[in-house]
Amino acid sequence: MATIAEIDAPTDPLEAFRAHAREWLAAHFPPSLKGKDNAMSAVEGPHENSTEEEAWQQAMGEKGWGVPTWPKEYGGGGLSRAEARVLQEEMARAGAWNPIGGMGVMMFGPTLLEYGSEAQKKEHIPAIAKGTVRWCQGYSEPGAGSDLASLQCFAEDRGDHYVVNGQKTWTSGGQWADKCFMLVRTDKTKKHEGITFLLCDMDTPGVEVKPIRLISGSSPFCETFFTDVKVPKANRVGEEGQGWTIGKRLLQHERSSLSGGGSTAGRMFAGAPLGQLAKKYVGEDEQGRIADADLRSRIVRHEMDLRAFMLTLRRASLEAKSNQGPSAATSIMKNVGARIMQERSELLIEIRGLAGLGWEGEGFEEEPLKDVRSWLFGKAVSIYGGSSEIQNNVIAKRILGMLDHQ
Amino acid sequence: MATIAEIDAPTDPLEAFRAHAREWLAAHFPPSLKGKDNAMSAVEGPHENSTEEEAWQQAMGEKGWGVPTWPKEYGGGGLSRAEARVLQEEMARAGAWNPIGGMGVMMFGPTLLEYGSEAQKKEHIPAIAKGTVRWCQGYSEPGAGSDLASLQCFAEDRGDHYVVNGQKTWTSGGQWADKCFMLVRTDKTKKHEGITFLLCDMDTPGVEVKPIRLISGSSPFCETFFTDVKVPKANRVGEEGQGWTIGKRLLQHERSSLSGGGSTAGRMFAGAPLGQLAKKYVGEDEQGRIADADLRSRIVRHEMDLRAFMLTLRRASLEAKSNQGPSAATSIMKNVGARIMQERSELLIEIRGLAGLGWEGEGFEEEPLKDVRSWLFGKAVSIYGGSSEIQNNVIAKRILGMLDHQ
Amino acid sequence: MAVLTEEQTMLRDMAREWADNESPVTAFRKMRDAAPAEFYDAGAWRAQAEMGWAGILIPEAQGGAGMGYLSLGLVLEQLGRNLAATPLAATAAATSALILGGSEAQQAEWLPRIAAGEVVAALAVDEGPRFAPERIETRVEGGKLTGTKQFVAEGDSAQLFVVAAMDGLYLVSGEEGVTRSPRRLTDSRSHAEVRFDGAPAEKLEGGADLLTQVTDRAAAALCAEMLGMAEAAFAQTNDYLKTRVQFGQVLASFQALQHRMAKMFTELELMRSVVEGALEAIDSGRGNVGQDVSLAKAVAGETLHLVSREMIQLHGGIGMTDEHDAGFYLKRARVLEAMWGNAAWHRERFARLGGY
Amino acid sequence: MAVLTEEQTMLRDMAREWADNESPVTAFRKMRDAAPAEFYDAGAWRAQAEMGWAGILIPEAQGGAGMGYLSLGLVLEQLGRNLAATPLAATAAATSALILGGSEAQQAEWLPRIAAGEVVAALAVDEGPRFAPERIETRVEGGKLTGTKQFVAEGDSAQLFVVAAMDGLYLVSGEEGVTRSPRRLTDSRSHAEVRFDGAPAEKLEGGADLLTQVTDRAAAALCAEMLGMAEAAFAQTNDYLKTRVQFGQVLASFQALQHRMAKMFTELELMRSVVEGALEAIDSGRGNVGQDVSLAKAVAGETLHLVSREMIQLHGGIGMTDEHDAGFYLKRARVLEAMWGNAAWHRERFARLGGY
Repeated sequence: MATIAEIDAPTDPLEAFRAHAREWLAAHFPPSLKGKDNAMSAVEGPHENSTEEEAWQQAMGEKGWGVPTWPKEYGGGGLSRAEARVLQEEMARAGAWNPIGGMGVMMFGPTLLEYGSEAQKKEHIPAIAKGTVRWCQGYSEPGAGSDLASLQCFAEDRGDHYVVNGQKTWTSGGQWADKCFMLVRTDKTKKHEGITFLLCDMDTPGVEVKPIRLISGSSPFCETFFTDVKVPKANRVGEEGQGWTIGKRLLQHERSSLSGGGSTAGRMFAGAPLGQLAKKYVGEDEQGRIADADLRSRIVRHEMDLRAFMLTLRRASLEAKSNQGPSAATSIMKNVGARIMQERSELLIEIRGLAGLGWEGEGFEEEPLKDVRSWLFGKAVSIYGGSSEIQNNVIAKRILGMLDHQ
Repeated sequence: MATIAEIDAPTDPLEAFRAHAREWLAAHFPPSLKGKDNAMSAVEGPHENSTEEEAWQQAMGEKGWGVPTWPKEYGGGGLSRAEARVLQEEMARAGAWNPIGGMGVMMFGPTLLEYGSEAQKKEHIPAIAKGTVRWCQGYSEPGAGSDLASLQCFAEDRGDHYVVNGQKTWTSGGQWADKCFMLVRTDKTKKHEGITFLLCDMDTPGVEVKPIRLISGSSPFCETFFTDVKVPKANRVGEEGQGWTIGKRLLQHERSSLSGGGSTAGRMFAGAPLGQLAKKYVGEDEQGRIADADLRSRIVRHEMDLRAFMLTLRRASLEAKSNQGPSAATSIMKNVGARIMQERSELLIEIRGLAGLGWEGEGFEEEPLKDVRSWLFGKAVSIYGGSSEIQNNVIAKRILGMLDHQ
Repeated sequence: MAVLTEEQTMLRDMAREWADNESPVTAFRKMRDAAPAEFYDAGAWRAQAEMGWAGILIPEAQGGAGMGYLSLGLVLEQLGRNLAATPLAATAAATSALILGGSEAQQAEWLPRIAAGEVVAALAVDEGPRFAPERIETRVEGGKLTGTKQFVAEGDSAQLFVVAAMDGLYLVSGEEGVTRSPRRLTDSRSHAEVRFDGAPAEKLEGGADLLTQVTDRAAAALCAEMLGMAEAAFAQTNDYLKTRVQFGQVLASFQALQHRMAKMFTELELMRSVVEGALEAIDSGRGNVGQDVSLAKAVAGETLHLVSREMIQLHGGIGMTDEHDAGFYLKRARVLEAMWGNAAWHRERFARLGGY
Repeated sequence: MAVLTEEQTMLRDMAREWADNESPVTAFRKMRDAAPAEFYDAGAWRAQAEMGWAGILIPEAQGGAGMGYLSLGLVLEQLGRNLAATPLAATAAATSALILGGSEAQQAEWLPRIAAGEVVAALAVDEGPRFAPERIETRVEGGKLTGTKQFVAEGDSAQLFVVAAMDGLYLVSGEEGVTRSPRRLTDSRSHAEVRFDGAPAEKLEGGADLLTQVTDRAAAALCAEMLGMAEAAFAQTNDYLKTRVQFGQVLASFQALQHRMAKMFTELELMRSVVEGALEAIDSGRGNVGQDVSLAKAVAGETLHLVSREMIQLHGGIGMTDEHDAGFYLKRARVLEAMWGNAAWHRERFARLGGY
């Protein structure tokens, strides 16, 4: 299977920038960190950085290359898309990875750059670019999942501040976060127009988090309780009642990151190729094929699906760049990405037989134990960030123009 | 693959009846007619009977065994279910088939036995039992397909008769039928309660039929136009406004026959087993398996699905007999039957490559040409008699209790 | 539901009542959290033995009920619904071997004790993580059995092992030469590596055929448990859809979900037919038992897979939490799918037996 | 939609406009009902030749446009939408062979005439009803070719055949030793058995590799036609759902249908990516062309199969009538699925090339 990098063979002549990037990476990326990128950190929570990891994060943070296309004035890299692409290629070549990540980078930052006041941008963006402040998302509530706009968490106007009361759930990384961007209700008489977008320090009195244990055994999400929490009005993004618009825009960033554009997809499908693994566990037939013909045919179908998905990612990105207007292909990314990731996990489990279902303790290799947890955690991918059902509604209505009963 | 007969190995000790049936069949069924049953007659229309076929139909008609469980007083066989089962077994053993069929037997007869007046039963049932009168169904209209109750064909009350105006479509065998049972509107102010069940002679002035050519090339259905057609009130089954109840009951008979209970299923899946055919067209590998592993695995899945379906038919029939109450399994029969029949057709087409797609003319064997027409005609099975979508609605609502938006 | 005798109907109703009242899913959760050394619910097992379920397959002469596999399946189905964690299925699998291949003396020694619930028995076949009855290297020399068996269900506490060796099945009892190492799988049930190092062993009569007959019976019994799990997972999902409100409407009222549920229901009905069909084929000895069992295990694996996946998806976030039961069904489902041949293995066998 | 050059955009727009205005599905219906001996729409073919489409692949020096496969695909996609019945795809397949393996003299003789639309060419490979390039028995001795080819597209009227023999590809022109028998398939297009009995033949350079390259190009071109068909079938179905009222609501408002359409749309987007990917791979020569073509043909076959089935089902009764166009898409779909390797064949090839 070709990797994204192979499919996207470089076509760009930005050779000067390339040389600079290569040189800088050689000087700053510690070779000992090659392949040490922890794709599971979103699930398992942050780990203690080693000195080298610390130094790498600091270097990238100062250079602004963790968020390569963000404006320089707020601590971003200020690169063009073409340059960012070259940087990505050079990082891949050096085995380097981006130490700056999380919800601040993927979702909140781009949204604040678009909707935030100058003061808010100056305050928050540089810290995100450096990776020194962690953000979490206060969106869902127990009664408001797919129907997010029915949220009830209430912010009462008290002049220069709001007092927030209510409960959020599925707050990703709430227990590790410094700050929270959240949707609250400021008007109970309107559904969508009664929602406002606020920023809240997690150490404000009255904020309590309770981690939620998942079926995978990890607790990357929390229930978050707000009891008479004071939030200054300076921490409101946009106007009162504009929260739904801003919040939806942020979800678009979430979806495009969940669909696994670029390196995320590469990482998602890293590890031993399925074919090799299957031959190890079920053997080869006289022609060197995976011995179990039924399993083989399903692995091949999956690999074909994966390659079709990667070609679609590439097509969507080329189309976006070519000013043909937004590509309809982007609307299918999240569902296809989720389907492929989940199928891959199921195949990994199946190939190894009962050795692929180890939970803990003696008798299992490290890789299968990790894959079991990822398999279980991965069931969330088709639920959060707009479930597959919601995505299908969106495709049917926005793209295909199929309207509900009138 | 076991046949229905094998799965349902005889368990009944009605040996006296069995001996009688065997003797009678030996005396009346001309061995030259073995296997001459024309399963396609519904599609291709009636053919000219040979002298032997004529004799066989007459013998069965007089004996009443074409409708074995119908009451003797109306020309039926008067057999118990157990006896009918034995008869079916003995007919299968003798290679005999039932020459009495059509909509009169499958749908209209059972409904009239339930809802008809004594005079109506006396008039119509014996002719159906003898196979001398052909019935067609006047239900669907251009604007009323899945939403049948929105039908508009209007019957105006004129004292001792109605005057019918309107159009029906999908009148099966309308061009060959002697009589039509139909749903008409007698009250425009009510939807379901405004419908009435009438019987109409097809040679009444004002009735015109126009065959509809299907994608399979055949024309087993018609558009039927009614212009000032007089129908005596004696030809109304049940009360005015009771048509929807009666009409739905009739559809249940249709569905159970479409789901292919008993011999229908056997016939549906007759012909060369797929495995053999595939070996003929794609060859065998060194282990004697179908050489194309991908095709083989799909054939095997299909055969497993078919066997699961047949085991379900058997279970439903045993459950129905055992007074455990109606089996939920019957609700899935039509959709599963349609899926399997259509899949089988697609596989037949695929196995033979381009030789499986012959339309007419030189260069093709007879069997593949027939299979192409059946493949195309078979697409209707998931549409008529309550489409698969309607069946899924029914399962969700009636069995699973999932109600629509309130 | 198959057509049952009066005795079978009573057995099923009793099992259902017991499972619902005495062994709801909370009992499984408790067992999981307590993590006892035997990895099963000892109290529940005692109760089952008292009700005579350990002896369902065992002839009356040896203290059992002499009923058969459909009856065993009726009970396992009810247990599967609530994930009741007892060694009933494993013990029954080993019991099948004794009934089919045991000498009179062997049967007299073990069957009454099994029927009384005094002995947990286990069937030890595989030497790797995937079902592969043709790859057995365990040997017996001079009555001493040597080999290592992987993922033996109830291997943590079984007092009697039915062990597959190259030349047939053997009984191993007692601790001499037996070493057990627990293997914790996602289902929190007992699976162990069992090493036999010159363990005293007694042969059962029969060769490869016996092994096939026994694993077919073991697989068919699991199918019944899987049927119960699938039905319960489906029913809970259906109930949830009727209560969860989004966009001002219960989820059950959304047609896209209605059709998904209708299709799943359709698959469940087919699953019931093939599972009951396999159990009845074993009881009657009619037809091709191997093909019927392979049909059942393949369909059961796929359908339970579908239903357990959809249970999570249709519950949304709440189904992802450990607090909810959905994860239990998912995690147990994959283990049962893999045991005694997964769907792919059984499709291949069905194909071979059918001459495809 | 792939990123196009200005020239390609113009070509596509022109093709689309022509297909919509000059060659709607009614034109195909007319051709079918008239059933001309050549089994294609001669007027449409002349028009296409005048627009230069017969020469899209042919170098400018030989009177063509020198554009490539993505460009050819753009045109075939538009023709596929409306089922335009001309020998463009078959002629292009044969042209590929001339470009890849023709001597200067051969190219000089044929390419200008093909580009001018004066010659219909056909690629004759299979000797049985299924694609099997490894099973060729056609022989050439002393410049005379003997063998029987089945289901040769446009074989009814082709003046030039590219014929696969055991040792490579040959050109056969003229009628000497050539016998054609029409084979009417469901798609009402030209397919013929062509018997060569000592027909004078000229060899092209290259062996089995050349055959593979040529059939890959033929398959990729069909994929583009299939893409157009699938998109049109989908769009027509979507339009129909918005107008057909049942239960007082348009069908498009039923969520179960919305989700089905959304999933089909998803498959269509993937189909577009793989089809364009294969055409681009051929043009650039980068990557594994064989694997990309097999991916495209397999996905195209499955997706068009799905869409053409759903087109009938979602149209309900009206889609079953010959009067409606849905049947045309279904009947042509199966023929294209089977040509140059069906989905199963290409999945197997993808697997072999990938080392599975």
